[in-house]
Amino acid sequence: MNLLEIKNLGISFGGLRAVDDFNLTIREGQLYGLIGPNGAGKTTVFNLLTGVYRPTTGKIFLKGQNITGKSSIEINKAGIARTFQNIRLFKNMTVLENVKVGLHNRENYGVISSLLKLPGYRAAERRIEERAMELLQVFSLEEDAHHLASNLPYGKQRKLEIARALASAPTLLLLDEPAAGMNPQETAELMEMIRFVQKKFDVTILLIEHDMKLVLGICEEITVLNFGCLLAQGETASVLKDPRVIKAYLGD
Amino acid sequence: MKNDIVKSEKKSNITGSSLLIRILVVVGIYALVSALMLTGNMSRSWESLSIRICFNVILALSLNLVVGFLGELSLGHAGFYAVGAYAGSMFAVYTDFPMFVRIIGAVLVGALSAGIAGFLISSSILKLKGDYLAIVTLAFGEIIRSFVKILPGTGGTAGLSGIPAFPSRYVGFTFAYAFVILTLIILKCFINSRHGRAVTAIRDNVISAEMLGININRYKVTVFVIASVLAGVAGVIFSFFKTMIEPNDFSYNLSIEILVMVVIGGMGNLTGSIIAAGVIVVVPELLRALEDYRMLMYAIVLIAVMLINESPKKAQFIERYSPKVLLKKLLRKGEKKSESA
Amino acid sequence: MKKITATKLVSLVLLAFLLLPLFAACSNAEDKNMIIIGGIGPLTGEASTYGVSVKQGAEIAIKEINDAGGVNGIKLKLYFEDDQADGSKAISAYETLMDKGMQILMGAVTSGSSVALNDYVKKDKILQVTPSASQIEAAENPTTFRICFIDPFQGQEMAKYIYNTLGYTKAAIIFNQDDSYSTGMKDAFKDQWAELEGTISAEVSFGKSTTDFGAQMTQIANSDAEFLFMPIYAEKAAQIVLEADKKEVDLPLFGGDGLDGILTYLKGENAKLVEGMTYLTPFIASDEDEAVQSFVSKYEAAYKEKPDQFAADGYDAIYVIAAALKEANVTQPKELDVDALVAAMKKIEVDGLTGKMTFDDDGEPNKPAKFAKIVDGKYVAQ
Amino acid sequence: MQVFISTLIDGLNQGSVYALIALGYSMVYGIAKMLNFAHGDVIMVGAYALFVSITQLELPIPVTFLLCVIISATLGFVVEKLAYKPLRKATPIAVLITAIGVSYLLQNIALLVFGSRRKMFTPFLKLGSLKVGGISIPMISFVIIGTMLVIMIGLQLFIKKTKTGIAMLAVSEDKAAAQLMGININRTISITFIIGSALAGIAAILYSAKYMTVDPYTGSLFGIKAFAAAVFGGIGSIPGAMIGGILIGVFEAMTTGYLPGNLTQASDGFAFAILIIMLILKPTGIFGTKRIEKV
Repeated sequence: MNLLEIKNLGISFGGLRAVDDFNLTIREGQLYGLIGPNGAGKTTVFNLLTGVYRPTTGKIFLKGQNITGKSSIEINKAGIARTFQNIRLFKNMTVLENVKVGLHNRENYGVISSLLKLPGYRAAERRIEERAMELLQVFSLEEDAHHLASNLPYGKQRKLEIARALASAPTLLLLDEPAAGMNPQETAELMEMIRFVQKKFDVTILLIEHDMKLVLGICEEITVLNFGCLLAQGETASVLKDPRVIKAYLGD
Repeated sequence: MKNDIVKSEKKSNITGSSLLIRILVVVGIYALVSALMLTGNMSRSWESLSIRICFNVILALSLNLVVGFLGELSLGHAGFYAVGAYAGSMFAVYTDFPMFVRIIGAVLVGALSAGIAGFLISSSILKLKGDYLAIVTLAFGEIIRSFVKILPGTGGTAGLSGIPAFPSRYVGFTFAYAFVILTLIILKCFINSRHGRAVTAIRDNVISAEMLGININRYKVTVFVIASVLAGVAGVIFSFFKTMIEPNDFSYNLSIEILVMVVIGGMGNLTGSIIAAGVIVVVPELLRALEDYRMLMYAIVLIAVMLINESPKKAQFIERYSPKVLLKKLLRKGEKKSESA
Repeated sequence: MKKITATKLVSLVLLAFLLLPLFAACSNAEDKNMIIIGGIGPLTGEASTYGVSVKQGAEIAIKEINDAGGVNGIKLKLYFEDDQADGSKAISAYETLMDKGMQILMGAVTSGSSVALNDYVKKDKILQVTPSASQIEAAENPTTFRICFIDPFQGQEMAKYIYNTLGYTKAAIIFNQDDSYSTGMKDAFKDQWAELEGTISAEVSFGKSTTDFGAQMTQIANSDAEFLFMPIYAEKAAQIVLEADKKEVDLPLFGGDGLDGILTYLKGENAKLVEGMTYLTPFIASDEDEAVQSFVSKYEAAYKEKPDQFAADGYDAIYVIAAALKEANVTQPKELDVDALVAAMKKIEVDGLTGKMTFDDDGEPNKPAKFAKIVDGKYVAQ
Repeated sequence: MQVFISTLIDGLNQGSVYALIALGYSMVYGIAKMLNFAHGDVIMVGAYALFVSITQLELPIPVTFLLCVIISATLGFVVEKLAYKPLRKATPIAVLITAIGVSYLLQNIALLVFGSRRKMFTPFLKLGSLKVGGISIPMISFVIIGTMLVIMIGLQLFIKKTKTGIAMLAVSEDKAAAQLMGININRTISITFIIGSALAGIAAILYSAKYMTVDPYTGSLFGIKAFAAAVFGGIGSIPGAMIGGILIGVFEAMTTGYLPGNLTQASDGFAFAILIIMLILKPTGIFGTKRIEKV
């Protein structure tokens, strides 16, 4: 079954077509890659998917439901969560709190019940605490639970961002360059983790990446973007051999 | 000001002993002040200061929710304070209920009116940020002060007098202190809930918060409403303390003074706000002996505190000599001794 | 580990300080043989000029009285505390003074502060003489007396004088929206004026942060008003007069006692702009009267500036207090009987700088309202 | 109609002064990214300097002008060095509070030195006024607007053409990057403050010439209006400060002139209400650009 369907998606800033006539279909449970040279519009696609920008043309369907032009909040509730190329953690909150924020909409007690500390509130907070700790354990961050997010080393910050995104129980997880700034050793670990996460949380993953080894290693299918346009699409190994793709990456 | 966004690491699971300590501190302060008051051992200026400190603490705490936790610069807190003070004291002045009912009614009416004002203002300025939000809130405060002069029943520029006073200083202090504690409990509960985390998340990174499904606008309004309700309560206490209120009591200078309390106490630090509010109310009174040089000294102290707050040497100094660290060292020594013994 | 902010550090240092005044103050040894008078008024902040004047005027009176041997041999001591014209700070100032052993209150200088003190004075039942709080509510207490005129009185008197004596019927008014002295006088003037069936051609206001009076003067210049009523203080009035000149507004000017001293702000040619200005005042610094001249010269010697009506009010307030102490036959500095003092207040007649005054049962002064007019750059009593 | 035009011109007159002050605010904000709340108080000190040198030292007028500008600029320099420089890495709000402290400090020094009573200047710049069809416009307003235009153009040229100016621009864009390019941040910000405070000195001269008065609270009173003007125009934008100042002056004149009956008591409030409505419609001020955060 198709989880995500993007049809003729396009956006222009001023006169510039940043993304044009973009089509993509992802099936449930896939690990899908989105690649392309710098400035090809990959992050813009993510921004369109998560409601940061409104598309000028085209439609986006998640599980058959039209989410085009919806706000980020609604899109998150519909089941999409993401990480960012330039890490965006809540720096002055602890690691644990970061994940708890991700769990925001999973418990729904109101302001009044928090002020009066009603029994429902206590039970909900306990569940939040437990789930958050579980998530941290998955990413082996439990030792750092009470440290400030900004004090974590770079690699752990990336992990935390993924944990936080997963906390909101997405069906589709968007990872924007998860391996950026990591050494080969860390990247290898990351690959393992992405696979593990996909299984454990039963989540579909779409990721942007420059590290071809990673892409080749874990993505079943990929799409290549160039100058905002779709260049190639299909099974990873064969797409990477496509002369147009090689040309786009290496230049003329 | 990274240092000032204080992290308490055990925020969510207050352990039994620290809760006990808090209760002891709260009760202890109250017991000490009441004992001094009731035995006539407290000087009169301190009796009145103790009430002034209370409503200033409520103001600082509530503004801290907006500035420190939500991260929006509001220069109009005096406006909500004014709405609460006027609405509450008009209720008390123009009704004939028994004293007790009038006081409680005034608090409810004041809080409700300020809350409505907070709701209206915050929901109309959601798009504004930073300095633009600052100037609009400042303008809002001045509008309130200005319109009070032409509204019926407010006493105009001359002010509203004849507001019932607290039966005694002790009653006044008890009343005000109770609301300080209530404010603290409300803020603590809010901040430690999922709503509080959402608000702090908005401060730290709006975009991330939005992507996690947090409704930014709803939380901005919620925070403003809570803060203005509390400011309104402070206004009612103020009007019972002063027994007359006039528009000039609520100028933008007051909003700035409250902001100074929040910043000096540390943004997002509730204990800091309490101490800073106390210090800012008390210091000018302590400096009375300096006569003409009083406000000059106040300005110098203010600048000095800001500079010290930001100085890297401060952090070093505190690391070495803070009472907690010293206590720990002492304990450790004690432990070692007992071990060796 | 929770980090500790500088405030905590500072507060620890301050703690030592705090504990000092926390306990009931022990009064100064020297004060034991003196009668302690407390003064409250703005010494800093935007209204400081009024408080400073009152304080300085009062200090001169205290010195004169003490140099002459005091009241029945008892010397007077004045403690003056700053309230920044803010009611809640006035309460703190009041309590500080009570801690210092205040027996008689001279203040507060501004109306708002004075009204805020009503309840406190009532509870403590002490004699209060306010030099300059002109709002009606400021002298509500049975033990409170005031030296200055009340705002409505001035507004009414001016309206009557202008309508009946001068025969003008069309008024222009400019007032300060942030000052109850100004709005109080304006409201009374308007009520009286309506009763007299005069018309108001223009009514404009300004606020405490106003620096430019162009728009106000445009309205007045384009009205058919026959005169301009300015129930405001001299320093703003001086600026308004300058603006009026630019707009060629050449109307006769009227006002209350706040206009006194306007010539200090209008030097040289500018003095001509207020030629003919008539206002109600109890005090004229250029009065030939010997007492006034002696006060003016002492004041100038001490403070390097000319006294204004606030200084005169402060001076008179002290003399009124002294007269009441004498009338009540006080011989022990620490045994003041407030009922006797209040009774004495109602009996005394004091020939002060601001006129010969007695006090009625409401604590209001009976003293002749003098109309002053500026003629040839000098204040002349009418 | 004539009253309306006169009132409009009154608004322009008043607005030109707000604009002049807002110019300094906005310029410092544009480069150093801080709200210098003490800017108005620097003007106040400049005005006192002018007052002393004219009425007490009786110096020739051009010398007094020069002295006023030099004293203001020096004050700005010293304040920056002592109070703001240690806070370079602090949050804007901490700097704001410190600036408020500096503002209190300057006010209270002036209060101690010059007393609380307002000082009136003897007229030192007699310009008269221009009459057009029964409406008189004071010449000083032309001088103010003219000076402002010169300053605006001068600033633009300075920033675009000189090495220091370009350095300032770089610092305003990105401090870290500017430092990597070998720009001395501290020196550049010092210069910004010197220029900003020299502008305050010029404002002090023109303000004194127009209103012929100064007291310790002069600066803080109109400082808040100038702050509103600078933000309203789009903070950091020099033309914005000018338009913002003039518009606020016009709002005020209109609410003063045209509110009926009792409402005139709240004219200040109505002027601020217009400001709020305009900002709700245009959330980044007139010339402010929306900074889009890159995701």
